[in-house]
Amino acid sequence: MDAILLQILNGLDKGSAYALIALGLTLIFGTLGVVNFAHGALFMIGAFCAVTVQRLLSFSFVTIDETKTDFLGNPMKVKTPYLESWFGPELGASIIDWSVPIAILFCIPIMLLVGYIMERGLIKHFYKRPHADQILVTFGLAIVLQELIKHYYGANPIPTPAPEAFKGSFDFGVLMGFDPNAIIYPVWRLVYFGFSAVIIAAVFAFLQFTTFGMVVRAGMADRETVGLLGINIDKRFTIMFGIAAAVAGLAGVMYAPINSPNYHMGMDFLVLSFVVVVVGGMGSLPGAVLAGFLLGALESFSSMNEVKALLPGIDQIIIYVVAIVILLARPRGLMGRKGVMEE
Amino acid sequence: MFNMEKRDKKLLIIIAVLALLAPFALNPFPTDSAMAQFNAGYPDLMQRFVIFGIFAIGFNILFGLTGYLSFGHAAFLGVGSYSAVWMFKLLSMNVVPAIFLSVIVAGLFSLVVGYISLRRSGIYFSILTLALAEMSFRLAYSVLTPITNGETGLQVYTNDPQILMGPDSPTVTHLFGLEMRSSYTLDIAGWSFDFAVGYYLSAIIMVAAFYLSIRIFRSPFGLMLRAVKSNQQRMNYTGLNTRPYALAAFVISGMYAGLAGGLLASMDPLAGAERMQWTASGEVVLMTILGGAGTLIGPIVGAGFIKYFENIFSKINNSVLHEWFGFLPDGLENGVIWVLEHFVGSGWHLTLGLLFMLIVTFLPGGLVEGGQRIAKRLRRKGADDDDAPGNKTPAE
Amino acid sequence: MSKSDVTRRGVLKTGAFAGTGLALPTIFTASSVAAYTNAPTGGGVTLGFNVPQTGPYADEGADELRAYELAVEHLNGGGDGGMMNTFSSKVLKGNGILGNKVQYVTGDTQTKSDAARASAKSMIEKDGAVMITGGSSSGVAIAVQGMCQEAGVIFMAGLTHSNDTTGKDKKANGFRHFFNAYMSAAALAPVLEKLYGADRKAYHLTADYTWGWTQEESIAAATEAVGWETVNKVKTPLASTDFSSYIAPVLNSGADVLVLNHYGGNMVNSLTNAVQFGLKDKQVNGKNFEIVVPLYSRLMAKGAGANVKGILGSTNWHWSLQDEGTKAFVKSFGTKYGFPPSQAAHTVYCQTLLYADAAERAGTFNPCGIGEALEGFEFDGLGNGKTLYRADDHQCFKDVLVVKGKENPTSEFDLLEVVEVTPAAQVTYKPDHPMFAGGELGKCNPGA
Amino acid sequence: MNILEVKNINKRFGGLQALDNVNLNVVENTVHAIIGPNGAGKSTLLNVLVGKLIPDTGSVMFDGQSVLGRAPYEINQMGISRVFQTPEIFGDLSVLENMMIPCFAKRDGSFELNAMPPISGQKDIIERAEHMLEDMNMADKRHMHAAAMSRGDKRRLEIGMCLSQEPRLLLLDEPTAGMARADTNNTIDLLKQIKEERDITIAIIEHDMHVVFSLAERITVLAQGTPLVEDTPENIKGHPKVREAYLGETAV
Repeated sequence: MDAILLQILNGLDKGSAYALIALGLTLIFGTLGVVNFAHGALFMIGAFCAVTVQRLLSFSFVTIDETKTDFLGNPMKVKTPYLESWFGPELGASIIDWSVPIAILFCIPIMLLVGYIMERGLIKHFYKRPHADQILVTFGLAIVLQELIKHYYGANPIPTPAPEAFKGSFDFGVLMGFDPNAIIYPVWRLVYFGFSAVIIAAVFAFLQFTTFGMVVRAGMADRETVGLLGINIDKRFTIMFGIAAAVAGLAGVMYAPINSPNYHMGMDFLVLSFVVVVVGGMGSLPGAVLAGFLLGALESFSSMNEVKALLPGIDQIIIYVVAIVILLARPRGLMGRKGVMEE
Repeated sequence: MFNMEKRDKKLLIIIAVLALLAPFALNPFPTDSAMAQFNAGYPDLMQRFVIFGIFAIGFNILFGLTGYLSFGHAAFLGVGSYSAVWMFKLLSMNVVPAIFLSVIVAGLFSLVVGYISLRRSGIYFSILTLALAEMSFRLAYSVLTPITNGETGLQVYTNDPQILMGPDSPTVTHLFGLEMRSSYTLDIAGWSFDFAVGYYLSAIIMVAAFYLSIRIFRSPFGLMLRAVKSNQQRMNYTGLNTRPYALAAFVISGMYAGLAGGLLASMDPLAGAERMQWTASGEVVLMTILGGAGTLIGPIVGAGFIKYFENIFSKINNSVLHEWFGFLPDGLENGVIWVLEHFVGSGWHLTLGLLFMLIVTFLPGGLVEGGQRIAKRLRRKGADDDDAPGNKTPAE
Repeated sequence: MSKSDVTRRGVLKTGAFAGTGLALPTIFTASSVAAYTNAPTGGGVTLGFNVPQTGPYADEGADELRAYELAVEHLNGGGDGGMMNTFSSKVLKGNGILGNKVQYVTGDTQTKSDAARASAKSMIEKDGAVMITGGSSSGVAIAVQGMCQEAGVIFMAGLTHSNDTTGKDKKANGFRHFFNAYMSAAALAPVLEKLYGADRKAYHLTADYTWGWTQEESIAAATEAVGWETVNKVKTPLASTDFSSYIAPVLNSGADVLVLNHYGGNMVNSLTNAVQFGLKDKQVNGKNFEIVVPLYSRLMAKGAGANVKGILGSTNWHWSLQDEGTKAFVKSFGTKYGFPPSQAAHTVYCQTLLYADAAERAGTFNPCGIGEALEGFEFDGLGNGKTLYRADDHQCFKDVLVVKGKENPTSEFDLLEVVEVTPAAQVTYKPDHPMFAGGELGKCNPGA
Repeated sequence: MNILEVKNINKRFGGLQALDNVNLNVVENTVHAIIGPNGAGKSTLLNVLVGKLIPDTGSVMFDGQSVLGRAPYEINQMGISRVFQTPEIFGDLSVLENMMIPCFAKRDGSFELNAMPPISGQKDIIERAEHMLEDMNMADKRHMHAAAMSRGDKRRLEIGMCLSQEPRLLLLDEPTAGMARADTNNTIDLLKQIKEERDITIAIIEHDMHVVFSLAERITVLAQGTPLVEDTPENIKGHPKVREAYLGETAV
């Protein structure tokens, strides 16, 4: 029982990352009709926002400490972050400690800008082009983005820990009457889940309750008609692209403490996020979110030892098995609309 | 002869001549010159050019003609390689049974995958193929290790049964005694040219595969495949069952992939699971789109383009750059090298990514269409052409 | 890339080639009668450095490349000579190898067997490399080693830790300086017993591919031998980026030690996840919960950040050792590049020197001669103490370092501290040990 | 003799009774029009006939054989061809190639792996296709990209493609919808000519009364999913029920 509860938590947590990425992907696809293979790269850039903020905050000046030696036997160069000298070591260190939450604020304008540049500079030329061309150009862009990141940050993962206050884990088991340690879950992952829920809710609310959102939703359903109404839908779509990029970036920035960011993390998520979107049904926002959580949960359950004993290797392929079963049972995924991306 | 139209015959002859003379054509620079770095005329890379050419030609029969975008074709190539290596392990190092089995097994596997995937179309089809292929890769890497030798890759060991192996049989892959790796080197002045048995076997098979693909393109079946791409609704209401057409194209292209896999293993008897990964499937998609999907020659061009970058640009390192630009004043030299090192050596991915973007943005239709456009412009400059505007045949 | 000789290519002649009917003048040069593949004819000899430049191990590959460049510089008489000065064999004079200036070509393995073999092949076929070296994973090492055996060149393995490289997949033309999974386990187990006691219950998470399995098999056997109980062995998919669902059940399984048989990105993530779950701070069975990472590397430790603190593992070499060889190497590497070398850099530097030395001693680049010179070769002064290149399987036997994540690092490189240097005798096994059984070295292949 | 017999067809979509006990007989070698206001169930009926929809109850017999449960391509092979409201042609292919495809379908059936012989060797097919293009007055456009033609030409090509299969029953779904007057008249003339030259039954669904009364020999009026009357054009014109159904809204 406790094991199952644990995997439910895991499923929610994994699912929230999948859902966030898939949500952005679907927004772009639904509004612009563009298959964006660079979406994983946006997620990765988000995570590197956290890395960058951490580096900026710990920007240091160098003093020579004659009492110590470095690995070559020369006097040790000691780096002291400017923040620590400005605000005192305690406050300075805690500001650096909070770099990931600070990066969230920093990330939103950056991602909006990245999204804007991408859409205006490149993607808009591909609205009328075949999906294959869109795939090729966005895939090329994804490679370029990740190679640039690799060039400046290296290929190794870069640790970006969560603030001290969010470290460690929370014992649910005790609350529910289990033994201590039966159901523990890391605090930051719970924060991630809550944060995702808020973002997803915000995106839905934005589309549901604002005029802007209504127009975009109408445009997703029937672009031409909305265009005929004399509404400048293109401008709104540009903004939507920025929002989708921001959602991916936020998913990335919050993910940084969970797994140290590296330059290829976007590609690792790319295939998976497409599977999520398609299982959810092309063009369906609720479908993407639902599929994200569903696949996250199933992936977690399949990694339980009891399940693996029964079906060896099932955790390797569960996502794909589920995708195949759902697509065969439901032609357009869970909630897909007819005629979207079926040609 | 060959039962083909004149322009197709011309194309086939060009390809055959190019394949024959590739050892010269790909080694244009003297071995000692600084440009020798760009020579691609060594057996392994030439073999890769033609083998991946076969893979892409086959993929184009599916994607270029029917429009079904498979993201799982590398699985068939991988299965072909595994079958071939198993033949080496069980029978002997002769490549004939290996290639034969690889085509058969890949055909059967693609029949199963195609049968399942073709129940859906569009991106749903793509994801189904992707899922099935990625499953194959992951299982091959882990649970199926007894069959695939997992991470290490399937290879031939001296204690394998090899029941047809005589005491004098070659221990390397061969065609009835003709070893794949044997080669002649021809040195003329500063130039050096390699002629390898393995390359010529692959090249002959590639030319044959290309010939077959021309025949398919020009056949009623090829017309039906293009009709599938154009309008399935009309197909159905014209009394034509689209499913078996698409499935046949899928299986044929799967067999091409198996052939390529079998040949890869024949040139180098090791089959690694990465051959089946989605990135490998993506690579053949990129080759085809980059060269020009639906054109006869495009896939070969695209395959050559990507393999060239992978093998030539990745080997240009800093010391090579320093040698090239050593004549510049130091500051300038370092500046130039600082810029260039982003794009070569470990930066070759960046170059490839940029080229993808540039080509697809400025040459929609791929390299072949780009070439055609340039050719047309040159011709138009010469004299006004008599090309009637409607005289365009779609699948050239 | 300009190279001085024209006909480096070993021409593999069978005489059976009769296909093209060339009527061109065929000018065959001396190399067609050479005794082995890519025999150098001019004043230079070409080595092939085949390392991952793209993909997750690119940083490790870059560090290897730095070490190779340094080794070439030293061999050609440049720089301060590095470990050439401390090496027990004194035949290297800084005038290249056998009087041939050392040149090199580089390639990208992409950490894929196929790409690695393609890259190595191009070095052999196009650039005339007489030796291939490098790699940062066992699958690649084994694939390239097999190819070098067929092509008739020497393969000096880089970072490869699987038992199979010198076990069931060993080859006469292949040599490994790096240690292996068995040695890691043999070195770790006594230290684990000493620090954590004999009454422990271990839970294994293992990357689901060949290296992971040999690592798991080795460490489980070694820890069981000191009295530990193995509670569970769980395979994790290679492509995993998030290990939470594998780590979540650990605490409740009754185990009090978690062994992470992961490497690279897998290890960084699984360790980070384990620490997130608070495993390091928990008490189970009345004991502190412990995490063990059998194969450590400093680059990985850097990726995992503060999470490595206090966590035990093993490594082939570490820059903080205080022997003369290590000091010389760290000095020349650090002076050139500004940071200390990684264990990957160290092993490939050693391999290059060992190859050059063997060629000098054998008086030839013929792989068979080099093989003979390396087999049973005993040396010292390369940072690992007295070392033996065993003839039976071409594996180096030397001391193994047990290391721990440092609690208070003084710099960004100072992440690990050496807990114990396990002497070579303790990690030596018989050549026919069951974990290494199944393969044969075969005969050395000189190619032509 | 009836070539098409539709008996007691019912089809519900959720709460909507799209077809309510429809009976319809089409006599061989006549032009039979099905008319009715929007939402009368005309398209649903058509989709039942061609196999796209399966009715809840009832039977559809074509030349004595049931068509129900068969796939569209099978029904087409039985001899029913369909012309769509917006012309469905192979836009990426040349006009001649468009015309060859139904010829192949007629000769080789629903699937034939004819992958080796070149098309240029299929003299019978080419001849037939060329002949049909001439019949349609499109021979000069044979090398044109089909998608580049005018809507009228596309319609003409589509009808030609259907005819080249020599169907026994030709179904037309509002063939002049969205057409200019001149194009509409051309299409009427074309259909008249077809009727004169061939032994063919035509069933036509149409909105435009001008087209209907120019062509039809029998007319069925459909309203709210059920046939109101079936009669000759002359009788239909003055029929009060039809007026009610059609003009009801304005008459009130």
